[in-house]
Amino acid sequence: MLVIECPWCGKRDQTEFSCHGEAHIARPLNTEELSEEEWGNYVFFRSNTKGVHYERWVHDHGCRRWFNVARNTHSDHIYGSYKPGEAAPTIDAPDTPEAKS
Amino acid sequence: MNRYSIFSLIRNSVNYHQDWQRAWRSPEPKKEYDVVIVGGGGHGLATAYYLAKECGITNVAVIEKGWIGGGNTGRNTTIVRSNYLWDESAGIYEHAMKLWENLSTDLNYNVMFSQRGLLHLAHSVHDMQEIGRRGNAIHLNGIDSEFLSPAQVKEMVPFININCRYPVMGALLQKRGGTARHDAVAWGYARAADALGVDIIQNCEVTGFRMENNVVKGVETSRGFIGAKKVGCVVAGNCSVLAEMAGFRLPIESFPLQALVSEPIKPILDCVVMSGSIHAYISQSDKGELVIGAGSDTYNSYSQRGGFNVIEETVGPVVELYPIFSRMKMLRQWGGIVDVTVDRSPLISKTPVDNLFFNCGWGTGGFKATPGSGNVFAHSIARGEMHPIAEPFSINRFNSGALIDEGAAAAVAH
Amino acid sequence: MGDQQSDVVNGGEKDVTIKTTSPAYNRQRIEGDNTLIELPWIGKINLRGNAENKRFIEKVAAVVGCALPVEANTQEQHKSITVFWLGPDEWLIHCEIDAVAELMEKIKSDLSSIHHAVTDVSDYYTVLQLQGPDVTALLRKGCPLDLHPEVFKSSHCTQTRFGHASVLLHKLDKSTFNIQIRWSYTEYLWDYLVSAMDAIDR
Amino acid sequence: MSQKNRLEQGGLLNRTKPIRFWYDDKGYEGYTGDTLASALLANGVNLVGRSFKYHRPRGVFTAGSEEPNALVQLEKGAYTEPNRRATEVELYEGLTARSQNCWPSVNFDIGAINSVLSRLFPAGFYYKTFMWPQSLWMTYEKFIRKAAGLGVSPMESDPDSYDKTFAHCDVLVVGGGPAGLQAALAAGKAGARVMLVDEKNNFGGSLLSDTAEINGKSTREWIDQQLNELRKLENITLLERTTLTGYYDYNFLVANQRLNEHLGPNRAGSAPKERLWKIRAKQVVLATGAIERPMVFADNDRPGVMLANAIRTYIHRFGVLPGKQITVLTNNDSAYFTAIDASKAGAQVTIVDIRQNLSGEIFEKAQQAGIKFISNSTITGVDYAKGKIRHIEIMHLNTAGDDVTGPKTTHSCDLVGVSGGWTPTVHLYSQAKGKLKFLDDKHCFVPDTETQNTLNQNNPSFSVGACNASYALIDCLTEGFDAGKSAATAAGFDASEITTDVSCIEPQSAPLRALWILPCDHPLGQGKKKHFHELHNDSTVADIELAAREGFESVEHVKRYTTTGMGTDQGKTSNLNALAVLSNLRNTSIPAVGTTTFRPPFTPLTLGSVVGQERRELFLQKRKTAMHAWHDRNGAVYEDVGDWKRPFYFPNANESMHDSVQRECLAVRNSAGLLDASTLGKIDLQGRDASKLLNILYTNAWSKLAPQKCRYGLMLNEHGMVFDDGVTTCLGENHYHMTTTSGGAARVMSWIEEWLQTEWPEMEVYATSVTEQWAVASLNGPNSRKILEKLTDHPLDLESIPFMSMREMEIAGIPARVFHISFTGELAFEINVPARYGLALWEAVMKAGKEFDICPYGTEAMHVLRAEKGFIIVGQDTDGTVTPMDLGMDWIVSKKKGDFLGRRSFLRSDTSRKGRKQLVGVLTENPTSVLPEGAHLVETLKDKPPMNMIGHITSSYMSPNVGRSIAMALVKDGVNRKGQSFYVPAIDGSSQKVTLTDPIFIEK
Repeated sequence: MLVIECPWCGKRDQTEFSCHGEAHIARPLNTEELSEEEWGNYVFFRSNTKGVHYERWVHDHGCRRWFNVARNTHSDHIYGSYKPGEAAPTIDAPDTPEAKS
Repeated sequence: MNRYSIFSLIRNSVNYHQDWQRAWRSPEPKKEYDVVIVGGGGHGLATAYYLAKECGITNVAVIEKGWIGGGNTGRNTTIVRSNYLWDESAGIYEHAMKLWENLSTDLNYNVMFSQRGLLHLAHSVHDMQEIGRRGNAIHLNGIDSEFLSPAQVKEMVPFININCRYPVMGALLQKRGGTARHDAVAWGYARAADALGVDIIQNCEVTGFRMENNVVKGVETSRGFIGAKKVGCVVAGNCSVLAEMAGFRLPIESFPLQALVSEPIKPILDCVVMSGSIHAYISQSDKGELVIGAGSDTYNSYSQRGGFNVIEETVGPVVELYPIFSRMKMLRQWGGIVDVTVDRSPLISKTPVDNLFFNCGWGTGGFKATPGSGNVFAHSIARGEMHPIAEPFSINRFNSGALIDEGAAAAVAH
Repeated sequence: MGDQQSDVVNGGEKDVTIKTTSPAYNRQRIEGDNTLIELPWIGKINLRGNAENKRFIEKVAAVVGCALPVEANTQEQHKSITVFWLGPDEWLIHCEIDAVAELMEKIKSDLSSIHHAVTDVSDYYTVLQLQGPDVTALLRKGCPLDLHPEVFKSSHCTQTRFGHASVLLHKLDKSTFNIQIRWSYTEYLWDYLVSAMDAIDR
Repeated sequence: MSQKNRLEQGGLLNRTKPIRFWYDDKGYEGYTGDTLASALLANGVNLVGRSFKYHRPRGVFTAGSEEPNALVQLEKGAYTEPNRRATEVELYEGLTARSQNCWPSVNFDIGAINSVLSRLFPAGFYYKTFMWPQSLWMTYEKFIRKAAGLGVSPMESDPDSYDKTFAHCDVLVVGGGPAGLQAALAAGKAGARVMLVDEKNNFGGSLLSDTAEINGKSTREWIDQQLNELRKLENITLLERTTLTGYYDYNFLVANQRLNEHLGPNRAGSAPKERLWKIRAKQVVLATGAIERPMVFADNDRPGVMLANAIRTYIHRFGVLPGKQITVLTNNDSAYFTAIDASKAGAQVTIVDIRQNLSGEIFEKAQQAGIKFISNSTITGVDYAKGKIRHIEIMHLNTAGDDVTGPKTTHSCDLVGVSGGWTPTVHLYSQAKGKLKFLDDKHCFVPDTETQNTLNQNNPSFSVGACNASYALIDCLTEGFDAGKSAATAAGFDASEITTDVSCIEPQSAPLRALWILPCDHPLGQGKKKHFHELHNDSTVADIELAAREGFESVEHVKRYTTTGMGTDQGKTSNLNALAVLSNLRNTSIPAVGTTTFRPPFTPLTLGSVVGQERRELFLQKRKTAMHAWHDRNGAVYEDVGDWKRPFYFPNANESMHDSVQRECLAVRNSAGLLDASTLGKIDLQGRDASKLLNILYTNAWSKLAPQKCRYGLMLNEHGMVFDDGVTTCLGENHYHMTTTSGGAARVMSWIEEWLQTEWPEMEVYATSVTEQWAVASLNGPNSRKILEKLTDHPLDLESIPFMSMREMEIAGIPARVFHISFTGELAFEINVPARYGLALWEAVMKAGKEFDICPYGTEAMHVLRAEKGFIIVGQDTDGTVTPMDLGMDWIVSKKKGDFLGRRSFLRSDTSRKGRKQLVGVLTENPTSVLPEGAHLVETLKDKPPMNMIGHITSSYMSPNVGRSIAMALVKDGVNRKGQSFYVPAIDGSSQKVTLTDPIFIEK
């Protein structure tokens, strides 16, 4: 079971949080002008990365803040958390041989 | 291929089973195939089998990065049913069900398909409305479906606690539903496909696609390039990775899904019992183990392991519904990867790359569809046009909005 | 449970007495040396605002009489008022129930020009108090936090999980915890703690 | 004769008084401190069960949790448990157990016919037959199912209680043997918070069956001294009878503690039977020891064949000598100790050693002890009958060791001890994703500590002692201590000063000879004799050969095809032998064959303990409103809505649900009714961008909503589908009170926070959930105003409180927000008061309404009443595939205000398509018949399915106010088909004719 670091409350048991999928998917403005493909891409299509994945978590049973986590979806190793609006940290080498996708 | 039967078994016992042949060869990859199927799970092997048997295409290779049946095929809880809400779903799952019903004979391999009956429990007014709607739809689609009263449920499962938190208010029964032996499905299809000339190539990982002006020409693998006129990808737990290699994304996310079995006991639970709203799925295997399906974790992962909290959230309802199992013991737990689409329906589809076909996104329900999925996928690849049963499951539905929302119908609100 | 006569509170002009209830009021459970009770009628105000805004911080501090805790999972006290950190832009003020309206008005008027929110949540939550030598052992049955005295010290407070419920834990001293929980979950928490008290090995 | 194999002294037993126990209905005596297995052996009972597949007789094989054979049905009735390992069950007064998987008895078992026919049942035989005719499979299967399984499930609810708890520590030490005790002491002395767990009832592990000396002390003395030192330290938790069953990510570990099981079901008190520990450890030290490996020789499964070290354990730990004429078959020195101790205990011992030249200190010791040696030989047959071994056959090995030579000699013998070396218990390390490496010199897998930190960084841990293939006692002691120090240091403590000095004299061991399959006088699998590499599931070398022959080469394939390692012992004694046999067949090295993954739990884990106290009342919270006590007192029947308990209806004495609901519906339309609407989700919105937020969340426009005004809104997800609805009220400038569905409250709150926190943080608006702050009594009906007027001075006429507006006033002296809104179409007031006044408000309104025969009503009447007016219920009339237009609510979708969530999806080809399913009213031809909800409409009725469905009934009721049944449905192109007739067929073959109408059945 993971340990998630809330940027405010610190490291907590995973069961205090819930995960809400890929981060950094901005809602398009000009939605009118988007093609069906472009809109569908925003609503439904995801990178579903095997390796370093940037994702959104909420501290449901804590401060109820949303934040982002960089996690390796192969090894489940967590590189770190960061607040919404902050840039995603670049992780050069995946941490483990097995984690290379 | 020497035929399997009680007689061949007796014949072979005379000299201590020294003469059994390999169930499938272990060939070197050829330079090129008419069709390369990526993924040696049940769906992939079934696709190859039906390509050879029904479409007359025998120059086929199944490429598996590990050992066949080693993914979700060998990790699921082996439930088979066709009682789905939407016509499109009923179409493919009932197509599969009909193939299941003759599969052992067809493959000359006993996949132990056992139609022991499958119950969906309803625990609330909303559940009753849901099974009411689904049960009637199934019936009108010509699929067997019955409504049961709590008393009738108790008759089928005498030790169930129908007065637990969220009481059992009724149930939907599909008598033709049941279970099958998961490994046997992979092995049976492999053996039958091999006999028809299909090459099954294990320990061969696909590392990329070779494409020329948006037409697929073959696959790069850990054992070199393998040419192919057409490529079909059936790689549960890895489809997004392959899609990325081919340069597109899928409306799919992969989550850990766990399951567990109890110690083996003498027969006690004859049918399969599913309880969607309190997440308890249970059946008893021929070996005597209680097979219990757990929920999935909420985060993407390819690690094939989930949190222990999910096991707790699964065993809780099981003990609540079946208090007699409280003293039983969990023997083994494991995890798989489920590829989930937003509408909880699969993708059987052409892709942005010509002659490259994808069959994925089966979520937690892939095993039951194995024969049907392989069958329609084979015909679609052979014809280059999607089989009518597969047509609605195209990737394009996520742009047009024509979802087949098996999830939404069961969703709770009010 | 839930239906207990409370002490009479004034019902306004008509000067009738109005029955008030809370889920576990007047209940007390004693097992061995451990005691569980509800602390009813605590006034509770949810406060939202920008912690980076000095004016906001100062003005609130002026009203409540103590600094607004900006460090995560800490609390400040002044007389009958306790202010808990709930989030980077969220606080909870405990005060006397009759002081709520006045306090809210004061904050509203003093912060009129500053983006903020004050909401009366006096009845949204109830507060149970668990006291005794085994509090830590009892709480960790449903709470994944490390509650060891050297880690979770007295006066420490935090939001966390107990069983299926969200709670605000406040450690008053080594043998006393206040546990704030949503009204509708109170019975669940009560039963859970009582079962834990029963199962404590002696 | 009682306890004929019990030694005069020895063993950790309380010999003051024997205790009675029952096995297969026969009474025996044993002592407290015995396991069921040791007590049975003390009484000379060898045959304890029948094997899974061939029903071969089986006896006690080990002295621990790795036991593959001795599985019993423990206790009776509600307390019974299947498949309990007799080697783990502690003896208590009155213990009752039965042998399993045999009928009529373990001595004469009909199922043993399988053994005779075994040639017909090679691995995977069932895949090859029972296929024709397919229809008969279910019949065949019944027999297969009956034959399978082992024990039986309890048939009564579990009378015991369980407990679970979280725990945290700096250093968790798994295993209380020499290495573990040292590690715990080192870490503890450094000041770390330490947990030490051991599955046995005493700490000491292997030391308890050892004659060695540490610092000149006996092992027992040394153990006590260590424990005393440990107990002196603060922050030490010592857990006996505690099995570490699972090692998960981020050093989350699960342990099962048997609290009272050893006292039996008749113990006093209600204390929990077991406790589940959910542990987060900063560092973990795995001192889990090693399991002795059997050797694969002819008929090695006979009762009376036992692991050599198990014999030693029975002698020292339990004071039992299980045989008088003992032959020890070994490939290494460790079994010599067993031989020596056994002969000291009075047995006549022969050692059959497969090694050629025997020498060394221990060898000489054994010779001095008068033990007979037969070298370079193996056992080629075990003659077994009537529950005991009679004699064994021994032959010489050829130089390669792959065949036997020379004459066959028979030796009388009643017990065979076997040792094929040791296999480190790496299960937990492997569970934690730790990689293993193979040691060629020691012929076993050990944790690969070099890669540990890169491959397994989420689970920092150390592996020491026998678990690390360090078998010498002194190595266990020092490794353990060092690991304890390192773990403490890694956990942030200063351990530099801590030292230990331990010394013990041990003889040097000669290397073992690795022969994985011991030949016999006929080719393997081609004669009467069987070579089992796996006892539990009856898996033989021949089975693996067959699997390989048929192309099942991957170790996972072999495992699944032969079911080796899949038994309740999870292959603890068989795993490495299986791999070795496979590597022989594929003539590659063992590591090249690879390992199978070890999965949790280490030993089977009681489901009840996984649930712990979270059962029955604590399984899932029941959320209750402030008025719940009144509902209880007045006989409410409840409906589960999410976790809420909502009054479904309020029946009078023996009134049916139908009658009750009809009465409630009439009362509301004719006079007045009161509904507890407290469960509605409520969210308080404040800030100058609040209306901007509402404009994005809802489909309609909010900018112009004046203070004290209410407005209804629909919420969509980005797919453009309705997912919630409710009335939102402007409380004042930039201040709104939003309501949501009861089930959707949490979803909407997190939906709002998601957008505010992640997408539009610059928006100046704060959302606060106030659902439980407000108790809500919804007063409906023509007389509601009259009733309310009795309770307040505030004028209630339409000027003072217009429809769709809110006023603050006192109701019965309680400060309240009164909303003039209606979900029934009647004159209605939703009275919100702080929850603490909820009950008082309810009672006041009921009292005031008495003269108007006010009627409390529940959710079902509420559903009927709203349906009469054609109001939708999200989640019932919608299912996540429905747009506002599909609901005929185009009026609520603003064309002017610009973008809002989900809007773009309307333009998609399928969503904008004509002829989508649309909400309509449905009237049955027969006004008294109520359509079942979920029934479907068809255009043309056929005599049997399939029939083409055009839509389904979402809501359906008997409406006393309309005076007939009414229904709503989602129908393809429904709006254009109003007035047309269709059919609604039912599963029973009957059907009804219906006509589509407007979904509004009562006009005002």
